[in-house]
Amino acid sequence: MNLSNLPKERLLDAYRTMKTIREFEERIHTENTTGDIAGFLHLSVGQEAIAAGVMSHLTTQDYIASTHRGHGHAIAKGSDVKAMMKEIFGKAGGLCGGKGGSMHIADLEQGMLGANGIVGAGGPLAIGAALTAKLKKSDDVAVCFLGDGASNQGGVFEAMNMSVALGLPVVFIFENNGYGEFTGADFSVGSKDIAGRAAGFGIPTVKVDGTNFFTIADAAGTAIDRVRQGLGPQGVEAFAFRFYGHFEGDPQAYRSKDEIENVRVDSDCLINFRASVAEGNRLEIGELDAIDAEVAILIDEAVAEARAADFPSPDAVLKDVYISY
Amino acid sequence: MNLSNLPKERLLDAYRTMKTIREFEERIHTENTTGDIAGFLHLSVGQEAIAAGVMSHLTTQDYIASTHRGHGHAIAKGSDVKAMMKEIFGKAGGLCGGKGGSMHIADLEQGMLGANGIVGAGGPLAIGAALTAKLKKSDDVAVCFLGDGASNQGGVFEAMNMSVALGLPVVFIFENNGYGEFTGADFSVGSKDIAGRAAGFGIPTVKVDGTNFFTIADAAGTAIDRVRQGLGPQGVEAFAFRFYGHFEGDPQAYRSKDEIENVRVDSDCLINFRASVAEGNRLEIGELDAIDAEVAILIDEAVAEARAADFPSPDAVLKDVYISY
Amino acid sequence: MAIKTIRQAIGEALRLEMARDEHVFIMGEDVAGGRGGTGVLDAAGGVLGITKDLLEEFGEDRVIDTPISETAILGCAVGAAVSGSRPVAELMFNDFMGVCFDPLLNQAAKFRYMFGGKAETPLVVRTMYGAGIRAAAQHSQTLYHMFTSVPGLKCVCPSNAYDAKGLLIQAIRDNDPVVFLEHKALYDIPGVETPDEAYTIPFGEANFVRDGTDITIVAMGLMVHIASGVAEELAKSGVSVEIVDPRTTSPLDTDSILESVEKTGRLVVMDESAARCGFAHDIAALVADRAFGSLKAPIKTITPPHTPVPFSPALEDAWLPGPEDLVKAITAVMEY
Amino acid sequence: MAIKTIRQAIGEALRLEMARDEHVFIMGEDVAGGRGGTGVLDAAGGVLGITKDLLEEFGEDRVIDTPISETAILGCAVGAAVSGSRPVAELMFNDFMGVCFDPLLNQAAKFRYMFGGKAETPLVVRTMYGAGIRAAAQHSQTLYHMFTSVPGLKCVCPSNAYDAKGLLIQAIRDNDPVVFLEHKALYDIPGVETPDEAYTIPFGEANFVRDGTDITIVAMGLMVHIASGVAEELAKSGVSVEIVDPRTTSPLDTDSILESVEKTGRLVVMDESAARCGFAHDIAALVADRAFGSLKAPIKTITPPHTPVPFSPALEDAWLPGPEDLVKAITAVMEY
Ligand SMILES: Cc1ncc(C[n+]2csc(CCOP(=O)(O)OP(=O)(O)O)c2C)c(N)n1
Ligand SMILES: Cc1ncc(C[n+]2csc(CCOP(=O)(O)OP(=O)(O)O)c2C)c(N)n1
Ligand SMILES: [Mg+2]
Ligand SMILES: [Mg+2]
Repeated sequence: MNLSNLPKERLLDAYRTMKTIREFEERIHTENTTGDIAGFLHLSVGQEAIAAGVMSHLTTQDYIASTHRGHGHAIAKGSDVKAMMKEIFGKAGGLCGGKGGSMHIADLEQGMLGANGIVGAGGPLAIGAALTAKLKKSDDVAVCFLGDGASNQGGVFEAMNMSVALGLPVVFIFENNGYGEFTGADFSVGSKDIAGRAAGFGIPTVKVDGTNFFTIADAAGTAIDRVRQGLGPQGVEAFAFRFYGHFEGDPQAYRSKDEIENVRVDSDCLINFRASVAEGNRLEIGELDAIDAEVAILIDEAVAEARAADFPSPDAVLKDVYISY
Repeated sequence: MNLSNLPKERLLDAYRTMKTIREFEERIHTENTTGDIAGFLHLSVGQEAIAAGVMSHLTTQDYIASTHRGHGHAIAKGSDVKAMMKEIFGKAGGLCGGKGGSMHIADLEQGMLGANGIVGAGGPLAIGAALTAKLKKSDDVAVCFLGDGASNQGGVFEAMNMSVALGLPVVFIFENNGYGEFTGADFSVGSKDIAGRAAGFGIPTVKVDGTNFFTIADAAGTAIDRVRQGLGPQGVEAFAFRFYGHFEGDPQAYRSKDEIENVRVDSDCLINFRASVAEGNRLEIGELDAIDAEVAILIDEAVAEARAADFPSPDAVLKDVYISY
Repeated sequence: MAIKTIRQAIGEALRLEMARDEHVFIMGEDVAGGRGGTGVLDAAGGVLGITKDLLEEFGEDRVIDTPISETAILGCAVGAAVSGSRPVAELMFNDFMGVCFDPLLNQAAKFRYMFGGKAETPLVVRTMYGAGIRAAAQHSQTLYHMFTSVPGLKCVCPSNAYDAKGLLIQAIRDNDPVVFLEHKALYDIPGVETPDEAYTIPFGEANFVRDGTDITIVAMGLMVHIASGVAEELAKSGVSVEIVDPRTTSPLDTDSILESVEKTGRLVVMDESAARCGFAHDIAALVADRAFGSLKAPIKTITPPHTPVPFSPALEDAWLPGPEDLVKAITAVMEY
Repeated sequence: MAIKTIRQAIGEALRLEMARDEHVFIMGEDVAGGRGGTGVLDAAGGVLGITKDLLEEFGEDRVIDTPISETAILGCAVGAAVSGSRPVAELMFNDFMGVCFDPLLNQAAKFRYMFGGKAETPLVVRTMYGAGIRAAAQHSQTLYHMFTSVPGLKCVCPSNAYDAKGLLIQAIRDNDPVVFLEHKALYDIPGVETPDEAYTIPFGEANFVRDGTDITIVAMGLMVHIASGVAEELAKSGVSVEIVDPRTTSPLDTDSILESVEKTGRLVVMDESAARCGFAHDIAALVADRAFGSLKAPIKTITPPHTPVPFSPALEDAWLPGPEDLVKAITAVMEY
């Protein structure tokens, strides 16, 4: 797979996706200070290229299982940004009717099996979606997003092993942002090598820079292709940084000031992307600026509509537990 | 570690241990046909060298966590054979007062944390005993026995990773007898390589013939020494065969007739041991025959005493749930 | 119609539904048995042989042996269900939920609600439970009270072959996640007339095992059979016992239970789940609230003691609620 | 004595016991926080800062950060306990028991019994529970009914700082496995007088939060506070409410509950655990059996509905049992 000469439209799409995630979350970060957003918020700012790069190879028939840090995955998979914003504000019309919130945004129509509040739970779910794809004899794949911390969960290991034993069409994307909550990946991963450990399970896994759209899209594309060809489970360990704390409100004492400041400068996927496309003269800066403007409007509207929306009516509490009971 | 010139006393001990396990279980196999033994029985006949070889390096201060196939581990760790037999018959005076049975034989005084009916549960338990050893700043170790099937359990993977992250003095012994219940290890272990997978976790793991006392004792000794020296978790994958079915009553349709018959001929640790010591003129056949006779008497007595013993009194049902309540 | 055991009824239900709907598949440890061995592939059909022959009929794609990885088994089944399949996963013993409760507790049970009504998770988990076969503390528990307490799960506990077949077919066709519990001491008890063809029994409809006027016994699984024996016996001395088998704990047929107690004025719940926060207490609380005015006597709950299940036959027999316990409770209530 | 919050009381109990007994250690995700990072090691003290400063005082050997591997955390703690240590393990949210119930359900709880009385497993698992902070379905559950139903476990649910400190110290000194539940909405409510030194509160002794003569309310955790407000209010209109806080669900102070109902003749149980097979039903069943003769009215149980916990503040507020629910139940019972 060689992405260096992607058609322009796909380049613009990739940028739009990353920018939308960035703007969506930066705005949540700000709105959150007003006290109008309830519950836990985990922002993926800094990791947008991974979501955009992986999802650039998927259709709505393909499934993804996401994490607690799932806004970016949902947006990249095609979820409606306004409905997501309403969900985060706990409003009627939210993507989950206000019942899920940030940590449970799901969109089955788009093949998005949900953000998940249980770290690692996506592993087994993803191989289940892969099993459906296999039983249908389609060439659909399932993609599982996991953090460096999640990579230490028993259910994830089981899913990795079982996917190989059953030959399931699944790709494991390990988003290594260096920390699980406040604990460094080099401590929590005994071998200090997530990709190597996955390889020990029989899953060929590459390591790539997850802050560069082109490298991650390239690696993910290769992995997804191999899976579609029936070559069995594949993995990608993508290194990136979260620009904010683990959750909104995290004072980040476990990170040096230097680190917090530098990552924004050195490892910003949007800056990297602009630099790449400028270098090769592939896009005009004006085209990117136009997207920035569009996205800003979209997010403004999303916030305004979310704020204006009603809360769900209390009788919704009893609804939709079962299909029939 | 070189075991080729072990003192005679240790050679005799090793043989006695293996022979006791063999005789104990062969006898259970026979007694079971009378219908006087209740519950599930998993025999380790064929795997005795692993128990004897590993335990030859442990003291009562060292802990082991065993499996559902635990008779051999308990005997090799020093548990009273007669109390074990009573336990299996569900009698008063049993090692667990008749409350545990075959699948729950434990002997904390001997550092035996228990057979376990939950496949893989010993993994986390063993690292806990290792943690106690570490906190005490002793050079005690914990040894965890796991089957090839158990090696696929999430809790085992977590324990492997955590033992490396925390630097715990633990040895993982993977007893690969080719099957987990009726399913072959080459199917259930996606990578078909338990040792390699453990290595991916950062646990140096060797593969050895587990039907030869000398090779397994050698490998286990090296691993245990390394752990005692503070070099972190180590592993051994020991290949062996169970001569009987998964549980008593298993018709073994998943195994070829050939395999069932051949393993008794080619892979019997007692035969192998006799051959080895005869070759080097290290023991007289008569000495081994004497042990055989001793062991036969011990097991005869154990069965007779177990049969003669009373069942526990029903009021024991309510006892020993809590220390205080 | 032929006489069938529960073992046969369950196998039949699975076969019929797999034949009817290609989205149905089974997965679990050794549900076929023999993958990767030197013998035959279709070696086992589960540890009890219940899924025997399904491999031959439906092939390896739909009869899926797995590694010993219960979280992956259940989680995979949940993921398969929510993406359009209809898995029947086997959790060999319900005790093993210790290693794999999350896919039920936090995933399948909550998807529909958390996702605003958009998910469908048509999943069945078959699992063995119950004491009486000397399987000791980790293989003898009755844990349906825990499943029942989780909103979003349905929970089924048949006590005879007819119910087992109709309820399992219902479970497979149901669009919500269902835990289907099979009492290991009941598989081979004398069978009952059970149709050869497929039929369903709706969830939330209790079975009046026996009509009576003096006292209501609510019981499920093995306990139904003990209660029936006692009722038979007591009838001779003129005590008319009504036995209600809820069959599904969730949804629960509260109306039938309340009606019965309104008629008899007396209730004993005999249940093998927990001595604390169990199913017996759930029923007692229901009645103490909603049929209080009809009650002529205290509500008795008969459960095992608050101890693990002991191994020794001598102890397990003492542990398991038996006919004497029920007679004693009925007598106390009748004489109140 | 000073006024302390529950947050402070828990931190203090841990510090005192770690200082007193070198076998006591804590382990869990980020209980110190910062291992393997570029900042400070003692970065967090748990997600809520409760174990802050313990690293400095007791060192890395006894304040153990772990990977995100709850089965290994709890299983390791169980193995450490049975080999002579006294671990206090942290399970961040009780909802996570889905991934790690086995070390409690099948190991710690059963060791002593299965092993014929020979094991001691002095283990404490601290865990957060409860709704009210918009944490949604997977971080808001109240699951103590499940722990309570497991023979061999003890289960503690303090509702104020004084109880929290005394019960946690008791839990750490106790020789049986204890699950210690901390309601996340109570950590920082206005504190109560709490001694600086160590003291213990025995398990199985209820607290009479308020004496009354007309009706008994049994409540724990957050519900105690709601009940207290309602009782205060109703006192004005002449209804005398007695509030019993069992504090530990297992062992349970059955005597105090029965005595209270024998006095008042009326019972409402207000409980945040399950709508089915929950703690409320356990208490109702106890009373419907053993204090039946004293009952003047039906027993009411107030629980959340049988649904997952919704995220939206508008929905969660409707979901959580509140004062109006209690007033309604009390009125119904008083007017019966
Ligand atoms: C089973 C479980 N354990 C712990 C948590 C608490 N928790 C939420 S996010 C998180 C860290 C996850 O780290 P990682 O997988 O690296 O993802 P990241 O936050 O870095 O995106 C933890 C421990 C949880 N939600 N679920
Ligand atoms: C958690 C759990 N899953 C499944 C079982 C049922 N079971 C008991 S033994 C066994 C096979 C174990 O295989 P392996 O680890 O290879 O040990 P072996 O029997 O070969 O000694 C299984 C599946 C169990 N007891 N516990
Ligand atoms: Mg991370
Ligand atoms: Mg094996």
